[in-house]
Amino acid sequence: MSSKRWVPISSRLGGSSVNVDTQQQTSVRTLNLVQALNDALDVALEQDRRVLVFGEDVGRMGGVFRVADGLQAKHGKERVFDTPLAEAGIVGYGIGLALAGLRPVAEIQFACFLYPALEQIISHLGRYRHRTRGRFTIPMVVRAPYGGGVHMPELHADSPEGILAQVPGVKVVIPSDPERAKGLLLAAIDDPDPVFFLEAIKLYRSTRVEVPEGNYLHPLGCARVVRRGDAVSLVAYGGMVEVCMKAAEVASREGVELEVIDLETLVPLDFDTVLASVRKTGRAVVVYEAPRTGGFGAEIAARLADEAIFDLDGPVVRVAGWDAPYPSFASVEHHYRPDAKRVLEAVRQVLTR
Amino acid sequence: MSSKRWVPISSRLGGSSVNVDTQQQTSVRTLNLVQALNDALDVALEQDRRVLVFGEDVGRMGGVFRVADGLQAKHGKERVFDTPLAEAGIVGYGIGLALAGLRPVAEIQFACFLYPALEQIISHLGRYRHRTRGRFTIPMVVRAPYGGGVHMPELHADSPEGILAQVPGVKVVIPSDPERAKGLLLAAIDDPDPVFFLEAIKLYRSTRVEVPEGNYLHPLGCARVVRRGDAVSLVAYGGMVEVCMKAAEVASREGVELEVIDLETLVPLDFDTVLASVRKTGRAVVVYEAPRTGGFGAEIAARLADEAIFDLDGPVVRVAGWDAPYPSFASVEHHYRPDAKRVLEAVRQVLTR
Amino acid sequence: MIQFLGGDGRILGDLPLSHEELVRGYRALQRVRVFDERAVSLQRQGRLGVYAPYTGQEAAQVGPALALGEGDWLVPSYRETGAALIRGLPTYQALLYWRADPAGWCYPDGLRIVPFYIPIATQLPHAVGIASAGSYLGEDWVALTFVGDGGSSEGDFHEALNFAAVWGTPTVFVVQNNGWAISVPTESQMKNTCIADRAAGYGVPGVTVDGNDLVAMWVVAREAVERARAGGGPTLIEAMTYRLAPHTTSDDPSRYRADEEVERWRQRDPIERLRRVLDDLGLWDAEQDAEFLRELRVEFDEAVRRADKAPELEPQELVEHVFETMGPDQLEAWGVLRER
Amino acid sequence: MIQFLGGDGRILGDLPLSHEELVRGYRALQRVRVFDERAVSLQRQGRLGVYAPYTGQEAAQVGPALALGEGDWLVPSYRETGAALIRGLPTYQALLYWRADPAGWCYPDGLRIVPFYIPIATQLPHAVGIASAGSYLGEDWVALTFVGDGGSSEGDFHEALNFAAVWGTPTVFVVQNNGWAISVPTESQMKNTCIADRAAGYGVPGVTVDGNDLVAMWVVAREAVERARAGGGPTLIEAMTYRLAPHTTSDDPSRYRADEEVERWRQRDPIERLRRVLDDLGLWDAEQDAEFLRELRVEFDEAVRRADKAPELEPQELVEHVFETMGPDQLEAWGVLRER
Ligand SMILES: Cc1ncc(C[n+]2csc(CCOP(=O)(O)OP(=O)(O)O)c2C)c(N)n1
Ligand SMILES: Cc1ncc(C[n+]2csc(CCOP(=O)(O)OP(=O)(O)O)c2C)c(N)n1
Ligand SMILES: [Mg+2]
Ligand SMILES: [Mg+2]
Repeated sequence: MSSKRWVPISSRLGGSSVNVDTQQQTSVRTLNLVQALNDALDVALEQDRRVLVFGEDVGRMGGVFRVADGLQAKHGKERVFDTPLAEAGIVGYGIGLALAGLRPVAEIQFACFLYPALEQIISHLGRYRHRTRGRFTIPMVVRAPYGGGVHMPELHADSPEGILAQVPGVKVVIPSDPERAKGLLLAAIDDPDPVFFLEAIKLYRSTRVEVPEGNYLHPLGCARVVRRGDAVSLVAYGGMVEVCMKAAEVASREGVELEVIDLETLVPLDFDTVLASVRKTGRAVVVYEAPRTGGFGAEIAARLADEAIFDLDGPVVRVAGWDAPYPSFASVEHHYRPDAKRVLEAVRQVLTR
Repeated sequence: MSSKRWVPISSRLGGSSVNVDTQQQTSVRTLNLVQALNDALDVALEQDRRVLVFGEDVGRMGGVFRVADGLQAKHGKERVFDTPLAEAGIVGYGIGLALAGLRPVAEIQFACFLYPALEQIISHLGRYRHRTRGRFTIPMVVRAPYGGGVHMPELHADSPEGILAQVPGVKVVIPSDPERAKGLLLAAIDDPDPVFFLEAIKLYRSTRVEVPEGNYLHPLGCARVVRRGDAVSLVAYGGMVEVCMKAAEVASREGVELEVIDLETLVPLDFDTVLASVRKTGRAVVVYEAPRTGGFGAEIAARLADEAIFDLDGPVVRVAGWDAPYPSFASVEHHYRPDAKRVLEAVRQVLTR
Repeated sequence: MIQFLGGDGRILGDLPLSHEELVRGYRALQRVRVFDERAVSLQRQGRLGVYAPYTGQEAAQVGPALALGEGDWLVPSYRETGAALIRGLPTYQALLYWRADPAGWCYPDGLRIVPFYIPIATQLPHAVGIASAGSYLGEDWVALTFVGDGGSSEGDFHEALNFAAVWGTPTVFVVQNNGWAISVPTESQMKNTCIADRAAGYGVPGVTVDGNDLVAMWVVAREAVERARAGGGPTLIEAMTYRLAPHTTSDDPSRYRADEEVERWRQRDPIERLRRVLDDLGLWDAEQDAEFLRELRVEFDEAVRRADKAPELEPQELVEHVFETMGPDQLEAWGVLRER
Repeated sequence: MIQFLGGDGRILGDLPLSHEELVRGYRALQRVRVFDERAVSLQRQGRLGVYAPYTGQEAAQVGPALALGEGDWLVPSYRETGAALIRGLPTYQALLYWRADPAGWCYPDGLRIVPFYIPIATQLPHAVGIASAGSYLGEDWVALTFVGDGGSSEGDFHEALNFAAVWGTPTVFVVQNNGWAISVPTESQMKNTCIADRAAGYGVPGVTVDGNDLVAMWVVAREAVERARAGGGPTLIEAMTYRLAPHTTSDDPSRYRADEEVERWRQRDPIERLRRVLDDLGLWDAEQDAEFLRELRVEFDEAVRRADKAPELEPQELVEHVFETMGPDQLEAWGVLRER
């Protein structure tokens, strides 16, 4: 067997992060998600000449959300640049760079614009290593803003992680917090395999937290318990983590303690952490904003139906988008995207049904 | 509310099919799947001038699997024709035809070649009706051979139904038998909404059954119990139905009666039929050949974890492809695609765990 | 580059439009300009969502829109509110679209305009299919579609042109080469910045037109539409124009381009250029202009009032129109949403 | 159309290749022809999976392959086994590939050939990226990629050419215009069937070459490779050739094309044409030919024996190499599969 054995890092380190380069962490700054991601790209460009950052409007303008702000000025047009308007081309071009030894970090302007690139993604990004038995690999990162909550035009609020997670050979990471995001993005860039890195638009500027300077890595493949509780396990990622935290606060005031799990990495999935939680609470609610049918939350529920069936004291309920396109109709968006109220209704259901 | 109420046809008619045009069914012929589908296209072209059939190699050659064999000669080059080699173009072109009032039936040569068309599929096929509140609709059928079992080159054995089923607004049909396939394809062409019609390559010429002549419709959205049993419910579709039937035969010899459900339509899903079965047996195994993680079987298991949690006497186990690309490596293909042996192992598990 | 008006609006030779047409064209330009200005200011007041202005590109949109006949189809990108207005999209609906209200997508029956397209270049194969359906049905309609310079880089552009060419469908492709794709200038988008040059590769006529010259845009588009209708197949028209405004109301162009460039193009304003012609020909005077603008503003204000009266969407309408008949999942959601 | 040899192999003016090169080219053609013939017959014996022959297209593949330098990359479609063999793919590995054995994808280290591509035209942007990486790294490699006439209809073709053009990457695109995309003739694939005409639209050189003329293919490709290496950017080379054989061993061309057409092209066999040149120049005789063919067959038979000895794959290897380090799902599957 030529592949190495996977050891869930969370079990080795009790879920804490690995600081690969502690010396450099001389200080911290208070950053929002955009700034933390910008910082991560800056560090990656700084320390590895193989890293290139590109995409539509990424060079001159720094991206429509400014995640690449100032990077072209600092690292040069050769390393941070605009591409023509063609997403299949962007991903395909990046694959070529990676095959030849570089570390491409592509930005797709919105996650919905990954769709034109899906052939490159499904047919190549996830298959190249397997196809060539490890002779050719694609250490590429594809970043894209995703999800709703800040009223965007049609398509711009899509959450396609469930499609990406079905593609064997690609990893999927969705951070929910600036400090984690920086360490995860650096780990994604460092990863020997292709990684999709989806960034919740809703979180881009919503909160600021302390973020260490310099290089540090949060390993991929580790879920985090972000709030302890014993009544029900809420399983979420990305933009839904704050929704679950809000629900947990409300429930707590009524004396019900919800445990909140932030998956962070969807593939490879650290299901052990979910399982341990559900074994403890006996109940689970899975929260995601993509349409319910076929979404990634189905995978979590399905695994619970297999591995936790005798631990469950109630149904596994999914709180998700409805089986309709994400609405571009401003007045009803909030009825589509799961909120704390709907999560709490589901909690009630799993506790009483 | 402008949309009509959905009534599961199975509950109205006890799961039997609706013969819309019984007069025309003067006789039956013994046909394999390719022939039955060819017959369906012929009937559709005959009775509705709005129907056009096209795709790569569909006109002159009748498709690489000959599903359109003879149709160009019979119905003319205007109605049955070859397209340039461009799948996004094919689907996009078909959308245009449908917007202007026609009934396009496109063939994509293999399901894996739907990938270049996914932007058109996700951004338009499933959204046009919703976007325009019913002003513009796309009554289009996209047919594609899918799945493994007959050693195909790389990618050609992919099963992307789990991706399509995540797209709100498109229907997904996967027949497992020539007689059903004809009636379902005619219903799909007749449907006011876009329908993906995936055809298991493995079944194309494997069996022949009696197929009525002329026009008849099997309504979409109805699962079928294809074998009665009380021990475990096997839930499958397409190429996996025969695998489950084989497993059921073997089990039966040992006195264990398995119930086999053929979903036929994945979207809209007739979950009631699955639920009724699992309520009876208390156990379920879900079988599909796509990679396990995120595949459509996860949706079935997830619904069971919600709606059948108190009826289940054992875990819901999925027998699926592994989380790896479908192998183009001839010598190991049979280790990837679920077979009766793996289904029976799962049955043992759910009965004993 | 085809041109009938000089940069300053002087007439360069014979005009192939009647006086009446010149006035009609001018009025159309003013009408869409007023919409654009007012929409931008509504947006600033927070009474519109994000809006994609087309300031400076009016002629490139209005010319082709005027070239279409009764039964023809318009297949726009998000940039062509102007073209849609001229083709009959009610003003209040255009506003509702940009207010992200579903009524903005519910065009009156029989209006052969498909809704604005967000995913770039995806409309192009649809225009080929629509055109092809007309030929099949024995209708003589033409489908005219718009795309940007940036959009010409997408694979869909290529696939659609090739389909249209090989089948000779009655499709007219208008590329608004407005110099920028958000922050990316045409020179970074492609090497040969003459997009009409691509037409030859497909075997279809390609023509570069001064996109700020209404006469040129109208006449060239009319020719292309007529050729298409007569069975002559598709045409690729490249309109050389400039986006004077931000990409959308969320964009800040000072991040990526110099004011001087914008100023240079402001001198070639399509409305000013045509006004000079009308002036020279004595077809339109300042008084008429003022009166007309006043009318347009009144009309616009009425449209705003009408838009304001659009009924609120009920939550359960979110899951309607997914299918003609609700599936069980929509029905379940519908029940839940109705209770909200 | 660039041509150095007449249809019958007569020399049309000065040959830009040395005598030694002519012999080298001829031997290369024969080598890939022997592989192709033998592979087809192995397939008929059931000792190979489906196989995509390139009979008649040898010159279009061998010319560009010979034009590449040591450090250059070859980015083929599924049709270019011939080009890959000339670039150093071991014969037994080529056989293993067509036997659907994973060892067929495990190229020796340092061989700058990426594996054969199944999804049409998807290789093209990769060739642009590989070329671009070379420029960035200060390497002087060129990436040469192949695509078919059918493949030129895909959006990827357009996007890749545009990227290569605007950035001037050292990429050489070779279109094998072999008349057919399975059953679809070039005339149904596109209106202007001269694919090189598309190059102008991107602002890159495009050239149509007699694809059955090894001298022309080699010389034109060499020029393009040298221009690319010198910083002159990409070139689009269209090789006019013909697929004499079925699309693959599963295809029956009698369903869609006439024998006469095939016969006409058989008269322009690239190997016969070059042999006539060598004959005329006295560089190669029948005896040498026979001896060389004998050697090639022995070599081939050895490769078959070597391929036959390739170890069987273990079931658990199915889930290896999904990631560098197995994830928990692969690990679980690995455990199950090892028991099988
Ligand atoms: C497929 C796709 N990719 C990216 C975007 C994001 N986007 C919206 S407009 C735009 C630039 C378009 O430029 P151009 O085609 O020149 O049209 P213009 O805005 O100048 O009218 C981009 C990149 C999109 N809408 N669709
Ligand atoms: C994206 C994609 N669509 C369809 C196919 C199926 N297919 C395989 S070969 C082929 C025809 C290719 O024709 P051409 O590009 O001319 O190459 P040739 O076979 O003539 O070498 C088709 C349609 C494919 N492999 N990939
Ligand atoms: Mg533009
Ligand atoms: Mg070909």
